[in-house]
Amino acid sequence: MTRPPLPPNPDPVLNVPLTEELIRRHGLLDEEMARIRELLGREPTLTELGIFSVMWSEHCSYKNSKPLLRLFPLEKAETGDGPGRILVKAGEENAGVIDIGGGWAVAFKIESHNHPSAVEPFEGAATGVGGIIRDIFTMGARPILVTNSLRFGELDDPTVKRLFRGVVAGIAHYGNCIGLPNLGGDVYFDDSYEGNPLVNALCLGVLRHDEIKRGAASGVGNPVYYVGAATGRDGLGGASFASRELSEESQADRPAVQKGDPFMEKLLLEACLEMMAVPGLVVGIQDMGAAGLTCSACETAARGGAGIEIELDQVPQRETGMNSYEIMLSESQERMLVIVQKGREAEVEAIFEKWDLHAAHVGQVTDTGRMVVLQGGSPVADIPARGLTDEAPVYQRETRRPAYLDEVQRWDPASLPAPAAADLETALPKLLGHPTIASKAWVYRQYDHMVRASTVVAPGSDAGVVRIDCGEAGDRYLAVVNDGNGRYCALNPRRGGQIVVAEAMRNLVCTGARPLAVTDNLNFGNPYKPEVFYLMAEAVAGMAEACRAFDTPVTGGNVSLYNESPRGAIDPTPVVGAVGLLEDPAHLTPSHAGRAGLTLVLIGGFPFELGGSQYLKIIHGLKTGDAPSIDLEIEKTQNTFLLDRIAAGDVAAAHDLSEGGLLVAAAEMVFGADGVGVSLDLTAADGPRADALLYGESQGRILLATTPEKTAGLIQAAAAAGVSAQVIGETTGDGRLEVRLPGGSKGLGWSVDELHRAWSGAIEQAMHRPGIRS
Amino acid sequence: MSWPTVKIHVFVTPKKTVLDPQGEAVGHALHSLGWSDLRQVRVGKFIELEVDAGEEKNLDDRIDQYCRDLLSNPVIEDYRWEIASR
Amino acid sequence: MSWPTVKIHVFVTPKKTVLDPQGEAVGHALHSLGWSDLRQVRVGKFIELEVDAGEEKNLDDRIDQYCRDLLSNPVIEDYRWEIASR
Amino acid sequence: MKAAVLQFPGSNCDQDALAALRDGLGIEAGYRWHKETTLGDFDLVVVPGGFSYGDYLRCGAIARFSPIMKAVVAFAERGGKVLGICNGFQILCEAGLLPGALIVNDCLEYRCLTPHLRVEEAGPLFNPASLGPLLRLPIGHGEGNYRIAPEGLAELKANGQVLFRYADAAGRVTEAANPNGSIDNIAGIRNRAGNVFGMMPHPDRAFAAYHPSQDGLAVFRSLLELPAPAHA
Ligand SMILES: Nc1ncnc2c1ncn2[C@@H]1O[C@H](COP(=O)(O)OP(=O)(O)O)[C@@H](O)[C@H]1O
Ligand SMILES: [Mg+2]
Repeated sequence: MTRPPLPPNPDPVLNVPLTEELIRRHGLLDEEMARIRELLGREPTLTELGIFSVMWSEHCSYKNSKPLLRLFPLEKAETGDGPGRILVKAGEENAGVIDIGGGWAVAFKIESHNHPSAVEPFEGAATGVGGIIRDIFTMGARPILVTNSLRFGELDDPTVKRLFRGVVAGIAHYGNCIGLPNLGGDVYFDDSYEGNPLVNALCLGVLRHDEIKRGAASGVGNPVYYVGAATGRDGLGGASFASRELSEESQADRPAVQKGDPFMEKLLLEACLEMMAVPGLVVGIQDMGAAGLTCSACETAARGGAGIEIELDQVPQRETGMNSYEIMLSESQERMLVIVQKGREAEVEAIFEKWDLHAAHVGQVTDTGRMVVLQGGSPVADIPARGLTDEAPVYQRETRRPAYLDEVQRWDPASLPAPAAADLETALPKLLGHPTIASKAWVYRQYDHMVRASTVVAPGSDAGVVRIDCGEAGDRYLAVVNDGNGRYCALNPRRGGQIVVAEAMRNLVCTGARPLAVTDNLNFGNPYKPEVFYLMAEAVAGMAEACRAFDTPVTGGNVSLYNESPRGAIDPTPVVGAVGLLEDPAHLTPSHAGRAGLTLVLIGGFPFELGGSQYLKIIHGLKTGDAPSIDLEIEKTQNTFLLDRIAAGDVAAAHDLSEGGLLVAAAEMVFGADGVGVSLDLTAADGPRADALLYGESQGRILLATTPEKTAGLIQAAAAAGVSAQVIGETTGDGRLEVRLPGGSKGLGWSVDELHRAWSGAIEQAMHRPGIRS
Repeated sequence: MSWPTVKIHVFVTPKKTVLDPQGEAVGHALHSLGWSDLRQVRVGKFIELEVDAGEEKNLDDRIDQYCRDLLSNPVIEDYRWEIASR
Repeated sequence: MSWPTVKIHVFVTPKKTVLDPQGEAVGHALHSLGWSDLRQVRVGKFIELEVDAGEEKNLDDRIDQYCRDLLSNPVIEDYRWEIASR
Repeated sequence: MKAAVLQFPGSNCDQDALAALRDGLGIEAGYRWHKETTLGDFDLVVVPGGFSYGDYLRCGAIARFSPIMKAVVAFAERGGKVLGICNGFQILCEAGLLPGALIVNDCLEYRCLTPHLRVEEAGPLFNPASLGPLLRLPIGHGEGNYRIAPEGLAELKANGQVLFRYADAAGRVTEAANPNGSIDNIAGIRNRAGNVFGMMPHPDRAFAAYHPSQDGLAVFRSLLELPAPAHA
């Protein structure tokens, strides 16, 4: 079917012919152009070309990652109506929603802002936080916390310091100003991220089941409102070059970075929640994130099976002379699209007036199934809405196993010289003092982690815990954690993917929480490189296996590709955010054993391996070996066992073993408790290498502290449950970490205070600026 | 012996197309205080530097470089500077 | 009909007697970049206002008042302003 | 007992303050919106923390001109008790109800932690006898660096207007214990008349069993002249 062309655009600049060059620079393939012409029945206008280009980009369409995302479980296998039931599935809406009991639910999701943060760390990270908060309140949920996952190059590089400082300050600025506590996250420093830092932010909100809002347009004739900040030329991003080159203005005047206004977002948040609380007022609502007005308009229309018509002259604009291309593609922050019940416009307008915000009536819902964009009353774009969303292309990318995998996985620890006792001793403070392992207090003391007065466990433990006030249904205690070791994924993507999920579960269980669900952010390189895509496919498969094993469905997430610097792709870095519920606040378990006289029990035994460890990296400068071993069935059994023992009151503290292995975990358990030390007797742990025993990172291991009276019962219960558990030492009052090794050798010892100093001061010192008190 | 000092004024302003939340907030406040003829406000930084007048040669280049590298953020800000007094 | 606009520049600076942590930090950073002749740095604000030139009469008083009440805090800051263009 | 909690559009500790008063102390409390021009009948007005109007220019600079603040000034002039917490403290300084000003922390960063505070002999309400010599209350601010001219400082001290000072665990007022560079480690002050109080630390984040301390309750109690609970 052929359709007549649209009338000329009011801005002559947009009426140029679509040359090969223009099409190529919009990132559209020939086959995609053919599809566009078919969908439209005519040649697209330049505005339409821009619209297709952003909607069919990886960011909005997931055209390369969709087949992989289908591997994730979207619902719990074990059905029932207890907490954990999925109320809104991944992919359906802006964020997934899960039941937490008593008629209440949480919405949570993680999102990346990697590339903007590389260009302008402060604003890039800040607007990343702003974006994910909007995804949560657009669901009708009140945001109650944020977390973040960060990856940078090695911290001795001045550029890395600048990025790190800027990113942390940006996250702090936005979250603190809005008033959301930051409950944790993770930070790794590794060469692989030099030039391409990762900034992933998670937000979680709370709502009642009957408050869930949809991003769908329905009801022909219902008015469409644009609320929040005015549209400027910000963040015209990847697709902007066309209009940038076409108009005369200099590139310098059109930065690709957006700047956030957290105060504006706070107003928008409150006004939207107030509006959504009025029954029947809001028909549909969606934030304007990536691809701004374009994405929110066509997605709401497609979800509602409707059409939408908007008049650009009604869109609040910050600058004069913006053309349709610019308005449709602008990524100005702090804006939402709202479909209002016809006849109730005045109620909505009154609420936005109360909060001193724009609420502009920009259009209405139609029954045409098309997204029609008008300017001065005449159409500048007219596209079938579903053509932009559900019918976007999907590709099965080619995969090829990278050759280096065989080589690293063949690596034999025996190729390292056997460590002398002195080497074993000097290694520990070095490990504790590496920024990846060291205390992250420098980061989280810049984040308000106490606002809302609901923080039960602040950053610094295995998982953050927040109290949720569920009104009549009483309080709920929710734990949240981020994990994502990219080094393991680089060495063995399938296993690495499993570990990412398993570690998150272990962290939740250590605080006493039963895991419910996860959200994930897939940070990878260029998907058109078969080796990169292989790593991604394998990592996702591993994550999916683990999610099924733990029965923790994926409620949503985000994909960030093309994370590459001139030196190549980053380590494949899937990051998960996981949430769990404490059945009883009494189950809250610290990761800290703050007193002498407790027995230390190791769950998970002493496998001897070093692959992928921080020890290999920091002490030997090696990035090799297979990723540490993991057995999902064993982990599951252990997690259940641990939760049972916590419920029985047998566990004084629990801390999982992760980067740095056994001694790092043991030291961290007593840091900050005046005069408390640890004595470990590892004489029974016979194996080939003492360094692997002390610093290997085998998975599925947890260090528990319990009282001497409860020790025997705990060990018995473990035997009954088929869980490997052994007493390996105790906490002492002498302020020393002492270790006896197999083979009757002399043993190792450190002052806990000195270790603590190495650990707590590392990032602090690296980030110190002369003349400024820290 | 003490050199006379040179005073340099540096002006750092948000780029024209970049959102200026500070300027908008001030504009809003001034409006509600009754300044209805106010059209636009932009808020930037004003930095006063005092240097010994001794080393003169590359002063201009030097200031320029510091403005770019340290005093402003070229991604979102413009700068200009002037010698206020010698 | 549209009025021509008046551009006003307002300079707000930390009082000499008040601690200026930002200025000190910038001073240190410039020193360590090698600017050894730098004596002092103070970081303040630079505010650009644009008003319709229509109402003229009390403009000076008006600007003065807003500088005192809103744009600066007299406990810690000084201000001055100038008409940059009409 | 009745307390009002002001709400500016960017307040974000308003709910915390209300919860501390209602759930922590068990007294009646309600919100007052910034656009209102009258206050009503209250024993205490709390100006809560947050970022009143975004606070990009200077913390509290714009809030000071909001309609409700005229009523608050009048209330204070009649002798009503006003407590400013964090951003509320900044607003009260900007409004001239308290002397001095709060500037950016000397570390140039936001600080969220739970320092010790030494209680000074600050009058009948705030004193070591009613509060104990040492408290722990959370802080969370980027601009809590209290500044006042030397004469003003001398006056504060002479009149016993300093409520708390940042201290170490042993109660020593040291430079290392100062999280933001405040002059003389000052964390909170009162006006000369003794009815307007401002503090950077958050008593509204220190009342529940799971908070890092419950010392906030004692602070509110002393201010409202409520007796300490019998079992304490
Ligand atoms: N890695 C992923 N795993 C599971 N679901 C995902 C993933 N990435 C994206 N999704 C889902 O796809 C949908 C669209 O995502 P996205 O475009 O990021 O949302 P938004 O437009 O709100 O930013 C969301 O429901 C999201 O949760
Ligand atoms: Mg969204």
